[in-house]
Amino acid sequence: MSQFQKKVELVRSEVIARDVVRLTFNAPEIATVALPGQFVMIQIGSGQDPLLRRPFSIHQTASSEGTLQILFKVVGRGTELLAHAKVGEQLSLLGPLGKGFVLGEPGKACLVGGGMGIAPMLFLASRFQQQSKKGVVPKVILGARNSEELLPLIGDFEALGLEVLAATDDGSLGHHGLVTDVLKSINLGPDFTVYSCGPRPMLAAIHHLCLKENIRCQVSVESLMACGMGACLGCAVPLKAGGYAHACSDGPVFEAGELLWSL
Amino acid sequence: MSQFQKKVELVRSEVIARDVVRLTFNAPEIATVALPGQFVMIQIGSGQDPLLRRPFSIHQTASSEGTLQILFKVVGRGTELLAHAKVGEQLSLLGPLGKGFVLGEPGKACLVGGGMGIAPMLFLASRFQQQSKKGVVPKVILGARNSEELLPLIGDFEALGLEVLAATDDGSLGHHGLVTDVLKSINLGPDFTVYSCGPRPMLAAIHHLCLKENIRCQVSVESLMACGMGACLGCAVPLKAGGYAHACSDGPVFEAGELLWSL
Amino acid sequence: MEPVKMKKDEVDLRVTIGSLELQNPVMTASGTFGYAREFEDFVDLRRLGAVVVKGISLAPRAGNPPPRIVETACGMLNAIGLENVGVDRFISDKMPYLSALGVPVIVNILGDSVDEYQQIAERLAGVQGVAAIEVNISCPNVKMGGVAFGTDPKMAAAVTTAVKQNCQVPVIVKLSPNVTDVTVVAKAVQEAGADAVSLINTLIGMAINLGSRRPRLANIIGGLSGPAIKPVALRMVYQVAQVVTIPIVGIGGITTAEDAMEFMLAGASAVQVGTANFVNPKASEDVVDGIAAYVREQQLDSVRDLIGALRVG
Amino acid sequence: MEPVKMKKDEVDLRVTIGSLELQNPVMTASGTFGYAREFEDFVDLRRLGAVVVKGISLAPRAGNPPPRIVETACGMLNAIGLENVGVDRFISDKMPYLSALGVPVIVNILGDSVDEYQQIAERLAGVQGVAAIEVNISCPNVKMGGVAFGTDPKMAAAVTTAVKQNCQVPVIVKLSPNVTDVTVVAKAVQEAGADAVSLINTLIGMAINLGSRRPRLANIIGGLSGPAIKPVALRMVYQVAQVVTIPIVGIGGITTAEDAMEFMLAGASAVQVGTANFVNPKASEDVVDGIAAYVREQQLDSVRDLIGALRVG
Ligand SMILES: Cc1cc2nc3c(=O)[nH]c(=O)nc-3n(C[C@H](O)[C@H](O)[C@H](O)COP(=O)(O)OP(=O)(O)OC[C@H]3O[C@@H](n4cnc5c(N)ncnc54)[C@H](O)[C@@H]3O)c2cc1C
Ligand SMILES: Cc1cc2nc3c(=O)[nH]c(=O)nc-3n(C[C@H](O)[C@H](O)[C@H](O)COP(=O)(O)OP(=O)(O)OC[C@H]3O[C@@H](n4cnc5c(N)ncnc54)[C@H](O)[C@@H]3O)c2cc1C
Ligand SMILES: Cc1cc2nc3c(=O)[nH]c(=O)nc-3n(C[C@H](O)[C@H](O)[C@H](O)COP(=O)(O)O)c2cc1C
Ligand SMILES: Cc1cc2nc3c(=O)[nH]c(=O)nc-3n(C[C@H](O)[C@H](O)[C@H](O)COP(=O)(O)O)c2cc1C
Ligand code: FES
Ligand code: FES
Repeated sequence: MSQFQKKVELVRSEVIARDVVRLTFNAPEIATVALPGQFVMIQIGSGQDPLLRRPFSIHQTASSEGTLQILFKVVGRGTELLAHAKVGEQLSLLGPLGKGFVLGEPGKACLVGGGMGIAPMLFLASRFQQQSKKGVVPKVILGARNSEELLPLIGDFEALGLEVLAATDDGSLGHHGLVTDVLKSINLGPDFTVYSCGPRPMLAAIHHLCLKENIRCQVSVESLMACGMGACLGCAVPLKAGGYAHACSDGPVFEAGELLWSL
Repeated sequence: MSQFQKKVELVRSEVIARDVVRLTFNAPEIATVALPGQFVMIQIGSGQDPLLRRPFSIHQTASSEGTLQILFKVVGRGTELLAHAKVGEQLSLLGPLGKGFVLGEPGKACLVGGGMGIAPMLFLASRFQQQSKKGVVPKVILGARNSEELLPLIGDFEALGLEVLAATDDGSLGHHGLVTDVLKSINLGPDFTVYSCGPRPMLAAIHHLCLKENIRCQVSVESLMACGMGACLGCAVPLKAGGYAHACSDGPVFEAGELLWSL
Repeated sequence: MEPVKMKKDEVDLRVTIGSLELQNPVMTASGTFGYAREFEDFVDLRRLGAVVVKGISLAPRAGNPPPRIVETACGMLNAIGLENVGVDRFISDKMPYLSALGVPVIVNILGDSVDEYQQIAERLAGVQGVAAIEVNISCPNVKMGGVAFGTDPKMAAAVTTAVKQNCQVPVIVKLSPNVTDVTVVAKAVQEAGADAVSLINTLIGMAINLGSRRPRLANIIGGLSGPAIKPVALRMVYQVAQVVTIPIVGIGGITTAEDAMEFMLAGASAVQVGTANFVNPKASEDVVDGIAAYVREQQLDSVRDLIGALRVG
Repeated sequence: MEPVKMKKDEVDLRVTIGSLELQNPVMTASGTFGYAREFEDFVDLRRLGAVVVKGISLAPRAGNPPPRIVETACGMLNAIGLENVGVDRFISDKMPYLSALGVPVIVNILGDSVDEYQQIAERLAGVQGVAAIEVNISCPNVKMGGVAFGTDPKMAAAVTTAVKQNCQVPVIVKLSPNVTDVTVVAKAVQEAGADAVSLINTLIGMAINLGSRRPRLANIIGGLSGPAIKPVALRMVYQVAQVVTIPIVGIGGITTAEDAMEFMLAGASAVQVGTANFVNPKASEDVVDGIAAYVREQQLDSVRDLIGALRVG
């Protein structure tokens, strides 16, 4: 048994920035077995509208406390309702779902998160940090629209002892521009792996950069999902070799080179 | 303008007995113009499920404070959700709707409420009490399953200076049996009017009793409703003369003799 | 329509349905807005594109016994049984108020036979304020064994022709969704002279009470409406838009301006707000406001830019 | 079915579909339960009445480009495009796990021509563990201009005959709701030898993104499922129950045991849980539990007492 459907208690709700919320659940079963890059599906509301669960990357776990966090942006009705969930409420979580990142050597890892793509990166960073020997830690590049959105999250990475290279659209923090600019500037060696999550155009740019520099690249992609467990075949992701993979069960993390990027 | 659709604040929520809840709204527009026997329709939840508003008799108003109360029993999904509405929440109320009771002389009135049919009786009683001269007040008969349900409500009538004759199914308070037994026992004169609300079998029994004793009888009836304002024609109530009236706009209060009782 | 000059800051929401010009594309759906007066406390009725009244038959009808309605998931079933005051009392009692409103009044009509449709159309001919007739062909044809007119293209065409011959105002034929191919009926009524089609009427549905083991409607079956049916309605509007040249009025689960504009993208020139009126009696006016705001924000020349503007492929 | 003695305290939930005996009336709907294994962490699969697997075609199919699904009011649209591994890989890769489960496995099949249906049935003949075949006739008949088999009684009958001739196990024909009169197709497939009918498949629907002015599905149209369609499904099951003598499997928006039993009252001998599996992966087992609890509480001799037990009039 590695996947669970559980009613779990919301134990903390934090507004991180405007329209960005972090929820902490007491979900020991899921938290204990979860891997970075995996996700949960959360049932919203009590009625049949909205009908489907909403998928969220696992942002962080504290196995000792049995807690699990998600970090999300309010973009529609489901996330709006979730943002207003009250501490103490019981929500139904399904997870952990999907295949996560394949972790290589911490010293040869570069994590790139953009926008809400930062969510799974914290969990990934903390696993790397746990595995790292002699203080060799991965590089971390985070991008967002502005410092307001980015600053609170950078703190979490720094708390792990990781240095963060920042990029913002408005230049209010770090590099004024894209995370890809930063990635280009730091010149990773060919034995590095880039682990990335963010909007599709960002992932495409990173993929092309890595391709050119012959660097391995894993990306976590999004897709509309109904079941989250490989049953509905709704979450098709076009493959370079033709046909489709399923984001929920074959992914959401893929080797960037396996996917079809020019749609 | 005599009907309003307003987002109003829930200012108090009281559990009166098991599964019986009283909500107080700050709804000055509606409260000011409401008449006893009229009702409001309340939108439940934020989504489209449940879709339709739910109708509730106006239980009491305090025009000076601009508040309006409803009293209801949890019988399904809508009332369940409403019972869990939080103080401070904004709910959409539509009202006042329908035609209320036609008030005669306070001293010649007998109010009979059974179960949640008690809800509109308190509002009616307080209007009678306001109109009464020289302390001549209406008679009040209230029935419920047991004393637990009835006791808290009796207090409200007594606070108006009205004496309540009680009947309970289990005999735990007042007469052990039906409100009709009590009504029969008190021997109203022919110039009395009975004002009644409650389950259909109770109303039918009261109607027949009044018919026999030649007493005028007004009843407030229930029906499934979609619009509450005479537009959908969903709330048909069969008439003695043939055809249908509409509970929401022709009623919910009718002269008992106009309705068809043997369905 | 040749747009005349608009006032500054005003957005152009005008659309046409045949020869009928509407100030905006938002109508109320038949049977969900009574005879409009019921909504006067909630809606500035003069702001609507048109008012479509409850279906009118030749003789008054009492309708079905209760229960007549039941809520379903994101929808409702109704089996009102076409209760109405009949065409004569409609003209004498309801039309004076309606025609004084100054918005186009569209009269929804229904019958059990082609002859009945024709007679109602005759009675309505020349009645002050009647801007168009909407022909509800979802009723059973009692002369032809009770099969609904709307499910047989030939019968649908026959009703259309009969009404059209007795009518100076535009005739909108309201299509039933309970058919294998709605485009066949749409084409048939267009050929028979319909000035426009409106769709969809309700889907036939049923609800059961497990406790009593009885149908929840006295009539056993009823018509499903509300947000639940919107995807089916949108699909049918889109399909019909591919095959007819007459205007389409989109109906089915429209609750917000966004919903309404989606129907326009699919090919509707106008829309009707139905079940939503029960939940929010101001829904129709809210939809007008929402469309106006969108047209302004997006700086469209006219709301007509949306009609059929769906990008496919 | 001749009920054998039950263990004390056990309730009798057994039903039969043709010659197939089920321990209870609860199946999973094709396309909503994968190949069952996906649900093994959530459902005690052996407790189900039967497992119906994702539709299988002769050759593997890649399916439609994304987006393939979209949520609607109390429902969802899907345009998966019948992605599947093909009958050969289904037999070699999926059947071993399925047949080891010890519950009846019903294989849902689909094709573009009568010939294709027939060939799939031939390949499945004699495969260990295949308890029945469910024929999905909602697919377009490519040889006949793309009209769905399920909308034409003659084509539906032809498919039924072809499958039936190549099949030892019961054949369940799955009906499309996108027809004027579902009873006509039901009668046609009964006459052609179907052992049972299942209904309904999805209603055809559409969703539009106002912002992008594009359909929300790459395929433009898709199939509507979920609670939204339950009233339509219940009505069609009831209608079909009035005209056929073969068992009916009820499908459409079933989420709870109450839903399932309403379908049984309407005339279904068994039911399928579909979209609900996505929201609650344990839904199918919960429905079994709920039915058992009801049968016990109401002290019914058997769940079969519910079949067609609706009180009308
Ligand atoms: C594996 C996975 C992990 C995710 N992790 C996160 C996360 O950690 N933080 C976060 O903020 N978001 C995450 N998302 C996206 C998140 O699921 C959507 O933002 C959410 O479902 C939107 O729900 P809604 O009801 O608010 O929006 P809706 O009202 O349903 O839609 C609003 C907008 O969001 C888009 N959207 C809806 N559902 C999805 C979806 N499943 N995937 C992508 N876009 C969608 C719609 O197309 C629409 O444009 C993830 C998605 C996937 C597939
Ligand atoms: C004019 C009027 C005034 C009312 N006043 C009160 C009141 O003061 N206090 C109170 O407790 N209840 C009152 N009711 C009944 C109340 O509206 C219903 O109990 C409520 O709508 C049930 O909603 P639900 O979602 O909880 O139940 P559902 O889940 O919708 O249904 C549960 C049960 O309640 C029945 N029911 C549902 N809607 C109605 C309805 N509109 N009328 C009657 N029965 C219904 C159903 O048939 C079902 O058996 C009134 C009804 C009307 C028409
Ligand atoms: C209570 C009710 C009564 C209706 N009566 C009529 C009618 O008399 N004539 C008609 O053509 N359509 C009638 N309809 C159908 C509506 O006009 C509309 O086509 C349908 O409800 C779908 O739209 P909606 O989902 O917005 O409600 C009625 C619908 C409802 C809910
Ligand atoms: C994602 C998805 C895929 C489906 N695939 C199939 C299929 O392959 N074959 C089939 O006959 N029905 C298929 N269906 C239809 C379902 O089996 C069922 O008939 C329909 O969804 C209605 O039931 P529901 O409302 O409980 O989901 C599919 C439905 C969904 C939602
Ligand atoms: S979301 Fe259902 S298969 Fe991926
Ligand atoms: S509830 Fe709509 S007319 Fe009475």
